[in-house]
Amino acid sequence: MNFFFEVLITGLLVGIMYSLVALGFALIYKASDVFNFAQGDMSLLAGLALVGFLTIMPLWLALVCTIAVMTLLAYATVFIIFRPLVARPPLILFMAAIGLAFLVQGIGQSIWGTDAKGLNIGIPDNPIILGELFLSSFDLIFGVVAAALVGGLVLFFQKTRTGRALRAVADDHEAALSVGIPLLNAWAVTWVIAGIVATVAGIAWGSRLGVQFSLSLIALKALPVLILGGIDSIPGAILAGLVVGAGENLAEVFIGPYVGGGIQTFFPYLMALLFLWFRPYGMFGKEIIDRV
Amino acid sequence: MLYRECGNFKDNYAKDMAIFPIPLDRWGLGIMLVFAFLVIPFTASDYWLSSIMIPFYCFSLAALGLNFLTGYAGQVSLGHAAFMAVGAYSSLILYGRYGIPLVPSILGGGIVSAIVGSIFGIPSLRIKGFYLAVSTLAAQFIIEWVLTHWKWVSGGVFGTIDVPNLYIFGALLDTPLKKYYLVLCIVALMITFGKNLVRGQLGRNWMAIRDMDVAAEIIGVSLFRYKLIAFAVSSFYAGVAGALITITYYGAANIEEFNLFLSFHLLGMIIIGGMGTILGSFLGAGFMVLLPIFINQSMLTFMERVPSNLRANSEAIVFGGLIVFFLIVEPYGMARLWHTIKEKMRLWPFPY
Amino acid sequence: MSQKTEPILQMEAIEISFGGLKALDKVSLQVYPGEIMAIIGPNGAGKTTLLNVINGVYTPDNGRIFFDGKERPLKIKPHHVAAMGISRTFQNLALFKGMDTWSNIMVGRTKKMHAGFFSQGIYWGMSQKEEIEHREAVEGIIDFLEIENIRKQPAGMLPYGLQKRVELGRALASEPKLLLLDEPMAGMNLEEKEDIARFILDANEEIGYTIALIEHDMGVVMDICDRIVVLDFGNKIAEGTPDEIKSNPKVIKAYLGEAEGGGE
Amino acid sequence: MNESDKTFPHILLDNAQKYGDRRPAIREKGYGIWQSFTWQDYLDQVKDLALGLASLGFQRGDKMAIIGDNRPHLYWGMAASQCLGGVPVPLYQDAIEKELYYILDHSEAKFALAEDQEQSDKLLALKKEIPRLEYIIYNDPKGMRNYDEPFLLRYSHVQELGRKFGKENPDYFMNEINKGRPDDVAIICYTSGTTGNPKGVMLLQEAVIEAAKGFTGFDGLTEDEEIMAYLPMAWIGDHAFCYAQALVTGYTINCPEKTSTVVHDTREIGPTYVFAPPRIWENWLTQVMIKMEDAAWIKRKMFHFFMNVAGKVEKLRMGHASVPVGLNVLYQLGRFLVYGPLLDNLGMRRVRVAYTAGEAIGPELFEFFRSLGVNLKQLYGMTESMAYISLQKDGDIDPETVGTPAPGVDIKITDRGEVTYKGPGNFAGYYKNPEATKETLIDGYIQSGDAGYITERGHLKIIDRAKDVSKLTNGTLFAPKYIENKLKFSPFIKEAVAHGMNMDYVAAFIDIDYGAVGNWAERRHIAYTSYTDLAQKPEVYDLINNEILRVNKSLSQDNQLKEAQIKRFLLLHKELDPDDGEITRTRKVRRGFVAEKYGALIDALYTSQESVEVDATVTYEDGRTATMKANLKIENAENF
Repeated sequence: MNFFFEVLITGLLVGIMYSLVALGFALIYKASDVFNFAQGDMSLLAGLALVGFLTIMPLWLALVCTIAVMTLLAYATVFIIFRPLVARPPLILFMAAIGLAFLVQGIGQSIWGTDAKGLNIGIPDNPIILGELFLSSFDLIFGVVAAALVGGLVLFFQKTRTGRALRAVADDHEAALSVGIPLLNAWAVTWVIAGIVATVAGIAWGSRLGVQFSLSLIALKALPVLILGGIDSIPGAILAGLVVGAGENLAEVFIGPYVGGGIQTFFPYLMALLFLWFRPYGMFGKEIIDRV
Repeated sequence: MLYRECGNFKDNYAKDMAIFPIPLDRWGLGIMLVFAFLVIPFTASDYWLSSIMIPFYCFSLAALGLNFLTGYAGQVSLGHAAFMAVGAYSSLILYGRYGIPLVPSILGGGIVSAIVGSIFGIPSLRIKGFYLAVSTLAAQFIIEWVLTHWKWVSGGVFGTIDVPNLYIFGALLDTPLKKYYLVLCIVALMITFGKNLVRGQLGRNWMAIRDMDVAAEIIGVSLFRYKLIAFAVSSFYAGVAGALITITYYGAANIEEFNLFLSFHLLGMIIIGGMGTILGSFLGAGFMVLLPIFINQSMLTFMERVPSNLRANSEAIVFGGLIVFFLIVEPYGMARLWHTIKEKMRLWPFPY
Repeated sequence: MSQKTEPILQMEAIEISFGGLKALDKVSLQVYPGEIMAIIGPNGAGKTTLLNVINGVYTPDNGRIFFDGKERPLKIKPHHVAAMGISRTFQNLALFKGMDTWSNIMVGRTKKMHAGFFSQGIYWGMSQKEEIEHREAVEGIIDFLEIENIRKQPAGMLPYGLQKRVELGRALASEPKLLLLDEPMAGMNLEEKEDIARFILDANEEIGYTIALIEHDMGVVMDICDRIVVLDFGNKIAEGTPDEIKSNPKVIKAYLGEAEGGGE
Repeated sequence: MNESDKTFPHILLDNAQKYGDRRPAIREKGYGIWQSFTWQDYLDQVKDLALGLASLGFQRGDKMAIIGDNRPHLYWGMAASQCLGGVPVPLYQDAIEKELYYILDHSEAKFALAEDQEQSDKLLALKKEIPRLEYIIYNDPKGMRNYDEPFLLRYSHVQELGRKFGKENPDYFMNEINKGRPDDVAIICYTSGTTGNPKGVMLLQEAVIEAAKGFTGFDGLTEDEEIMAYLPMAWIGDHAFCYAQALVTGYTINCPEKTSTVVHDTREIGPTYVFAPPRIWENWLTQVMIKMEDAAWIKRKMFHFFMNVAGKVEKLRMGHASVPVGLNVLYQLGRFLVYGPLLDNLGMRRVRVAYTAGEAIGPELFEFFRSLGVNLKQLYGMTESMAYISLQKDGDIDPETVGTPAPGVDIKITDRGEVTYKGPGNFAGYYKNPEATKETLIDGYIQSGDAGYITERGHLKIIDRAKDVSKLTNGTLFAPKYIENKLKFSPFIKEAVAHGMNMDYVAAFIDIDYGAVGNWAERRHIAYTSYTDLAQKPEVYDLINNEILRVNKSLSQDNQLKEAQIKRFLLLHKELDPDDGEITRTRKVRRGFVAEKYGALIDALYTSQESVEVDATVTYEDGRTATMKANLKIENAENF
């Protein structure tokens, strides 16, 4: 039983990371209808940038510079790519995001190199014994950071003026325009926030796996999370992240051996698909009634 | 400018509804066919035949398959490379393990792929848009997993089946030229078949679903039926393409060749080439086959001092950049550009 | 308009609600063969919902629906309804924008086309014969609606009024037993309205179509319809000939607030 | 049967026998494709209709009015009435009721064949006043379901009756045809004339047939020709080219889907034989010019460059001079880049023979099409001569003349300078108007009313209507139409009326081309609200002034006419309109009427006033009239 809980909690901690990435997706989707396929590549870019900056400056400055890079990216993306695409069908925006993913990845790797790099920002990775459970301090710390970030974002959207304005844009583009919120600026701010989320995710995953190309693939992990949670739901993204993290870890450990292993790659998708069959719009997603 | 349409009138519907109602287009097509069947085989080197033309045809076919689904029927698929893989593996199993003749094996691979594709298309009846895109992504992962983890598939070695010696009607298919003709014939027939499909009622129903699915269903288009057909036809084309490229180019069915990035590349092909057109599938595939060659050549010859990082990533940058560029500037891709040029030529010297 | 004949469509006590809100409350109505019937009512009265129920887009919570003498299940796929012989146009433009005019209309004939998959792929035999046969029928509709000059133009590029007309053509193409028109004249100028009214009358009188339509322009409704059903807040408040409706106090009351506010 | 005893019904029988179902006689664009009718179909249709008419009581000598756009059914109606020894009377489809009334009443038509509801409505409105009109037959049933008049019959119903009648009387059709004689009246065409009521020109079978044979022999036309039937059926030109010559030669006529699709349909067919009055050629030119104005800068430059080349080459060709190699190379290049595609777009790439007639054509307009490579020629004809008087021979083209006398035609110029002629196509007289016949037909020669002379090359040159030609006070010859045609070459000028008879100088009214000038104005961001508003814009005046300078320059090069340059002009506040009686339906200016109606304006042109107020009445299409007030500017034009 202890083993089960260990697996579960490890899964949940990984799940928070998924939530983080999924949150980036959900934020941007809610604000601008873009299914941002480049979210993973943004994490990669952030990781690459941070590693690059760390070689020539202290950590705090490197973090500032990294966030500056992400901000630059956010504005460039919104004003160069998505401004001309306003009011195009969602499918087109989605494909543009795929193009963006290639661009971000290509440019990032062109500047900072393709080889895998270690990232150590000084967070200890010691085993912590809680009662009879063995957990990683690194996982726990990032779990806490991620949870704090999620909480912060929720507060930001609920309590601050900017946050409320962004929500207004998300709910109704036209109404937001009519009360004078510049749409593109609102989008850009959202992309910056998504960039910061991506940076945290990039640090977390980069510290673990090294900063390398495969970091961009964490986006793929986040997709089933989104489906489960509902693309446009922030609480959904958080909850589903936990479910997926726990579910895949449990499945790999308890089911994997019977079918040949390696099911972690697709088990979340299977979960998502099964779930979709019964709730086509996710746990918290808005159901769209076809109007004719 | 070159078009001469005066006097080209139709006095029955059969003529009016011919595939190429404009005489010059028929001539153009004829010249292309002569080129593909007679000129290229006897002028191109073996390298060109086997490393450029064959992949070009195969990717065109796969892109066309995806175009049926995405460009015509409006359903996204991010798992199309996996359907190619299904075709590749199953045709080799049919040919190598069960001794079924080559062409039926290739088509059989397509059929297996069509069945698998239809299964993964079932969610499209309930879900749309990104949800569907993600569920096709699931197809990619699940198929990859099955092909690498089920020993029965590869017969021992994980995830790889070698291509045996190929015989067609008793003759050994050994030279690039023979393989070229095999690919070209199958591709040409399937393109014709596909063109007829999309200009007929099936194609119209697909486009109706793409443009306004609720209205289409109320008008009488069964979404269930036509979406599934779209998945099946699309996967069939992908499967045949996967089988062809494996036996004539890769030399072994290997899941690595059919990874997620090929799925994205296929999507990129139809965006750059042109969604919802047959021509676009060719233009996009040609573009994607030639792009790396072009980039390598230009990097080598013109820019000796390009940093190695940029050299390694320029393909991704150009590819991503072009997808974005086309979506912004010409969402219907190169085929639309060609169409615009053609219209200009027809109206020449008038602007409209 | 012969009330004695069997109705082609009969709806009995249809109820449907969305999120607790009753969109239709025990609405019953009949459409008789050969008539033009109008469904009128203020915005939000449930008119389009009613059409969506007929089409099978919405499944009512309660009630019974009979079509062509047979009872029809409440939950049904819209394309099965189309196959029964009900066709429809839409309040907001719902053309297939990427296709040209004649292809749009051709889609309307989808239930009449049976060429198999392989026949279509080789475009030989049945498929070609069928394409030509149906093209002829579509050309008849194009001629009927006087849209010859836009035959091969992409539907999405057409002006609004013409798009509505093409949509009517698409609905006519299936040669329906019952034609539902959801605000066929919305947003049109006087001349365009007159054209559409003429086509509706022609379709009814010359070809013999049974038509049920939703329309806000009372002048047109009174002019061309045989019978009118009035909905208000999901309830049927009146039914009768144009003259009866004009003098019905309930209708006047339902419309008064609106009329003062400048109508729709 | 002797060739010369044949009538059109006989020729139709011959064609049906010769070509049967193998060759198309008529195509009609309908339902998206060209519906073809073979010669056998032609005969079958005519037979059923004729027998149907017979069953309704159509007698020899009865008249049948025919009104509508060019439709196979209406051509069949002509043939059917001729089969029964009757006389078709084609009417202008855009004629208003008053005009129709006169002709229906005067011609004593017993039957009327109408294309559709629109035309039927006009006839129905007149039916009460014209009791002699017994039956109205309509072809297109659209919108006709609520008409229950017993005398209103559907075309197909009449044919139904005909089939029944034919079964009962199997020999009737052939017997009636064989009763036909070459000296039967084949058709009565009403000429609109610039003065007075229309006159019914009676043309006999032999005249129409001989004239048609003259034409087709002259140009070596064959059964392979394709021609567009798009000009009013009431016009003699259409009857000559789309009925008479088509039957005599056996070539195919093509009816466009609608008036609005003529351009497109012409491009599809690619006729080999084209016939159009100058205003149509002008329209085509205007279309070319407008579109080229909108083209990209480089295309425009290229176009003008190559048109310049073509103009030079055409001048040399017309003068039978050899073209220098360099110029020829350029011309061939131009053919690939400009002329070929242009002709293809206009639907004229396959044209072998093209004619302009009905009016004098501006030399620049004429040369424009010739330089593109269209074998455009002038012909001079009148309704009274079955459009057959003089023609230009291939290789003997002079833009200023109308060619040499047609085979079998004798032309004499009277002392007063009036053209008179005698030929195979000459008419038999005006219907019920012996006085007019006597005035026109003197000793077998028709008095054309045109002033002209024979040039040293033997060509006939028409100057103007005899009664319009006059002198300025300084003695210079003043031929208004000559000047007007030069003006009308401009794409911006639709109509012009030149004044100068017994005056000190020439002055002109100009009607701008609303489409072309409107387009021009839009591209320059000049806002305008209406025709009147646009016409009075200073920029438009400048534009037209430039065009007038061009004309003046051209006039200054002619010794006889150089004193007749335009000194003053104004832009009219409205388009001259046949509905207002200012021009005829064939768009000839009715000078007397205009002079009377706009007397004040003309007076103002001969003062130094800078503007003049006008109070004009316009007739709307529905017959209502309204009065408008406008202030028209008068400008001076430079002379050379």
